[in-house]
Amino acid sequence: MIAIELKGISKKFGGVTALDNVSFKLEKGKTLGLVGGNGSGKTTLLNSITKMVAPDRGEVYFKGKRIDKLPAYRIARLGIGRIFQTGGVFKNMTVLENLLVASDGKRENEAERILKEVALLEKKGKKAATLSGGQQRLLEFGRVMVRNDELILLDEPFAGVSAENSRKIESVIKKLQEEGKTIILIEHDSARIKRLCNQIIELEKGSIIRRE
Amino acid sequence: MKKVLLILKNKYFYRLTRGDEKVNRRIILISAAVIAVGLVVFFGLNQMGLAGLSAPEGAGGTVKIGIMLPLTGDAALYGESIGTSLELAKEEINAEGGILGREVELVLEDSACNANEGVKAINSLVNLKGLKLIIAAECSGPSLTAAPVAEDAKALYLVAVASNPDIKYAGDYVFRIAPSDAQQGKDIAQIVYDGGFRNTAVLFMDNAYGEGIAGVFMEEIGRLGGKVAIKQRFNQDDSDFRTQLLKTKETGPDSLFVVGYPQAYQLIIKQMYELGLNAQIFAGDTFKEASIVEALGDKVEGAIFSAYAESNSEEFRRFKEAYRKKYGKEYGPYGDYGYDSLYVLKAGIEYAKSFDPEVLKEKLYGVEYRGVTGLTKFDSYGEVDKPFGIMTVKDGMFVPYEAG
Amino acid sequence: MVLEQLAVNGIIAGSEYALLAIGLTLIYGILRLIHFAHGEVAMVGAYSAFVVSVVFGLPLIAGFFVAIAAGALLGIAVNRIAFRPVRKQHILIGLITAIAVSILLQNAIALFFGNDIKTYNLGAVEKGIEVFGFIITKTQIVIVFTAVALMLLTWAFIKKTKIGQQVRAVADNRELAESIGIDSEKVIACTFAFGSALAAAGGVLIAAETNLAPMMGLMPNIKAFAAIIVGGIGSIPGAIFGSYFIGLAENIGIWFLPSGYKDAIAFFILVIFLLFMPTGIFGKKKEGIEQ
Amino acid sequence: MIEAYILHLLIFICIYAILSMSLNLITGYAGMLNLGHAAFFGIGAYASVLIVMAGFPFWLGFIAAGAIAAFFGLLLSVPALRLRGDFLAIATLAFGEIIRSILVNWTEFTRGPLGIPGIPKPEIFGIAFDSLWMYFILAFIIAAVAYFVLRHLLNSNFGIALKAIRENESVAASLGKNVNLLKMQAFVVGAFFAGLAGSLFAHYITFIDPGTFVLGETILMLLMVALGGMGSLEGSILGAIILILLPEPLRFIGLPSAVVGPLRQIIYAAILIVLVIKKPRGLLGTQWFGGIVSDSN
Repeated sequence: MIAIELKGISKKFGGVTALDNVSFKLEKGKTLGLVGGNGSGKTTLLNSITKMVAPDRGEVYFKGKRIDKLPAYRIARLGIGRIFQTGGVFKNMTVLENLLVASDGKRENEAERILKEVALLEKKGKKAATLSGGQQRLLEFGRVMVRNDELILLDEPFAGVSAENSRKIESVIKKLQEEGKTIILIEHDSARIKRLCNQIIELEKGSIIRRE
Repeated sequence: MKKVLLILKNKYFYRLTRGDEKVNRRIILISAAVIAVGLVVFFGLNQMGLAGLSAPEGAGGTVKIGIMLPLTGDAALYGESIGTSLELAKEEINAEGGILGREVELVLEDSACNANEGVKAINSLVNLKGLKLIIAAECSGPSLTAAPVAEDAKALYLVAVASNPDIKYAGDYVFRIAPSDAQQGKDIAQIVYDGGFRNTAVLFMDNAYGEGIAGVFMEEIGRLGGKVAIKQRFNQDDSDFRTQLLKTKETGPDSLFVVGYPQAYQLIIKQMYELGLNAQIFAGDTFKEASIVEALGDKVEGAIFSAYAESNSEEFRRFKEAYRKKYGKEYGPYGDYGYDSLYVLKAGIEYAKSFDPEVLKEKLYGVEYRGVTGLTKFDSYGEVDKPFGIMTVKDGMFVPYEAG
Repeated sequence: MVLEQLAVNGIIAGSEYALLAIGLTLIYGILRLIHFAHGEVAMVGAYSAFVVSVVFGLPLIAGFFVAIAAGALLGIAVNRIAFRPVRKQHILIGLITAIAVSILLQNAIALFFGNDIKTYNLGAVEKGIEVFGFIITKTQIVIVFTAVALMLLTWAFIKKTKIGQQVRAVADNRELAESIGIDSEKVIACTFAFGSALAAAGGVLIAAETNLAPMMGLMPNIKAFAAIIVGGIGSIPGAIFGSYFIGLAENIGIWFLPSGYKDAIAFFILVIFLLFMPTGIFGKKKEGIEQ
Repeated sequence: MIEAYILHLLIFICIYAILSMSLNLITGYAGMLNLGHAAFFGIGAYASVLIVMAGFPFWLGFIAAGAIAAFFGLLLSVPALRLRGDFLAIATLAFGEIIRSILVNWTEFTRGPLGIPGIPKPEIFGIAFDSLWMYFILAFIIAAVAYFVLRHLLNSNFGIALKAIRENESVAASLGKNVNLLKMQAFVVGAFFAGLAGSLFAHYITFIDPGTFVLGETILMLLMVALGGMGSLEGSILGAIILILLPEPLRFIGLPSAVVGPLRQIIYAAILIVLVIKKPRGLLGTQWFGGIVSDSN
């Protein structure tokens, strides 16, 4: 079953082409690695899926249903979660609140179970701003888990994270894979890409130049 | 009960504090607030003890009189002139031995020409400072909100100036020494009609004062058989009336009735001349302000307006002279009424031989006081029926208008 | 005849708004802050000219220049006391200090000069000059031309002077400007001085046409807000255009509407622009607007 | 005597606490700078008075005051969804002025600037709230209910979602939060409570005119919010207490008549500047509000 499919996505910012006719399919349960230099359009691609930017042309299908006309929150509610390159946690909210905001009506003990999984339970009453970069990233993973998203978009989750937290993050990703989640991962480290991904797409100036 | 409280505590207090590290600080601050309230109570009680008048009948000492004035806001100009005139009256009275041997002290409170502030001011005067004698001079909003509070506190509420006809029904403790707007609108309409003007443009300020007088005026002029060429409102802070005046000019009126504050009169007449609109000017009692003539010179010559004061009496000349001597300038608008109000109160107290509002509110009906603003004699509503004077500008001076 | 006269009325009002609007838009451009006390700066300017021309008996033109200097100094002081300490705080905090400054200035003037009306004693009132079917007075002609001259001066200041370039740089990107060695605090102080001087000049012109009162700055300042939204916030030509637009719309509008709605017209235009053309006529960026 | 004075202040505190809490919901929690809150207050006051004086019972007027204000809140939330930061502030300011203009000019309905005098004290199911004590009890109950309702709302998912939006709208959207709907709800709820406060105010003060519901009132409410702390409901109550009480001690400064008014205002303004500069996050605010600062992206 195809989890996500992009057809001919293009996006220009002013005169600069960010994405040029990008198309791909990804099967459910698979992990896609997105690689490419800075400004090659990787983040814009994720933004086009979650509608943080609206593509100029092209179509996006999630589980066979066209979603590119939906507003961002509706897309998120279909089960698409993401982890941001920066600024993804609500810094002035507590760790627990950061999870509760994602869980809509779930009970606190459920949120606490997940905090335990991402090793943040003892921080639950602290402001998210007090967490380290890696812990903030883990908190975002917690949010994705509490929402039980099917498709998870990861934008450089290892950037600027200590070795210890990187290991934790990697094990969380593996666990998500075991649970059958579909993942798109932006990452520079080719060894890590090889370890984690089934497919690889390389972008340059907004175009796909390599598929594996 | 205990269980309910526990649930509430768990539900709200726990969640209130969840994840908040500053709980202690919060609790401390809230208690600080409560303490602040307590301090105000203490402060108030203390002040009450100091506030004199604990024994209204007692001889000697001072008598404190609460004064409500617009010291800030739109009508601050009037607050200032009434306040200084009251100050003058106080000094004169004290120089001659006070009222029933007691020295007069004025306690001022700002009503800001605002209904909301008026309530706060009167509460401070009658309830906090415990004053039983109030002189109020202000806009209609605060007079209408403050009068019931004074009534509840059984404090005498003497209105020096306030325009609104509704004050008539405000209560037993409420007296007014100035005639109401209803009278004024009628009188000026009569003058307009008698002068042979049949097509009058009306331009008025969008507050209770302007609306009140203009409303009565338009009704009366219609009844008499005249015509209102056009009626227009303006905002009391406006300074550009050119388009209103252009509209007026297009309707070709023979006369223009304007109600506003002095600033508006001055600008309207100026812009009227600049635009080449010629019409006889009629105005409300706010017109009697020297700066209008100063600024406009011969352009206001012949303007006709209603006025409170009976301005040729001996008393009036004496007041005018005394004010000039004390402050080095002419008295401001309604200063005469402010000045008279304290004397009326004095006359009432001396007539009743008592400072007690309970006694005063009965005895005031028997007072006849001839002062700067003419004869003050209250009817059964506590209103006066001073006739409105009609005045005009002649050789740059305000003089009584004589028809023909 | 009527239409010409309405247009002239609108242009006179617009010229008065424009001098406030330019300062507002400059300050907004650089600080992203609504300067609520800007009208009070104009008011203080008007009163300082009053002191010079009426109290000391010098010609009004001397008062005009003193007002400009006083306005500049006051602008710097306001920035220093009320805005600089809260620069890094929430926008609402800046708004509150600005409001407090405005209350402070209004009442300080009321305290020193009293609440009675003051004028510059510009001589007797006379009928305006009739040209091309409309009437305009000498004072009004002076107002319009002075306003235009000051606008040209502003243009020269922004485009031709070094400090003007720095102002534009800081308005564009403060961090970047600082990284190339611009002292942004100095630039902000200069912007306040310049904008406030213009406002003070505007205050003198308004007072010459009307009169002086502690509250005189309030309404023109709010109209100037409307003007900068219409013209496109941050843009100087926009502020000027917007001022004339609002002046004309008000005066032509109440020809058709009951005149009690005069002030509402400006606000109505404001809301319409915010909803349907939030970048204004001259605005470039989609700033502050949801994408 | 003194009791009447204290009760009067307490009633004002209750009314203004409702106003500042409701404004805090819109401005402090949802991050929308609202300079038109006094218009909701006024709409509530007029709605309640006109309904009650037409012969309907107080409770109906009271509920209608909230409902009609909420409807206007819904209207105003339309620009609120599209504008941000001070643009929204200016739009709401304009809204307030337009409402004031309508109250002034629509004289057939509102009596215009003459205002409406002689507003009756409320009576609910046979209980007359005509003494100060009774009115204080009524005001206190309503303020307490407002507090618990708002506190409950803010502790629920709604409140957490609002916080999230204030922090970062796009991240909140990526978690499935309908940003527009939430903002709209905040506006409607805030306006509703302001409308209730309007009804409470009008029947206490017994006279209303358009001059009462002006920008200055909104600014007072904003000061309460900012002083107590944005995003702190308890802070808003504290802000209301302080700003209602602050001018009172200043009444005891004995000064000549011409200077007493302006000087009091100057002192008031100076205290505000100092407080705000020394405690920019308010007395109870613990948070930093990146969300409202008009970041230009």
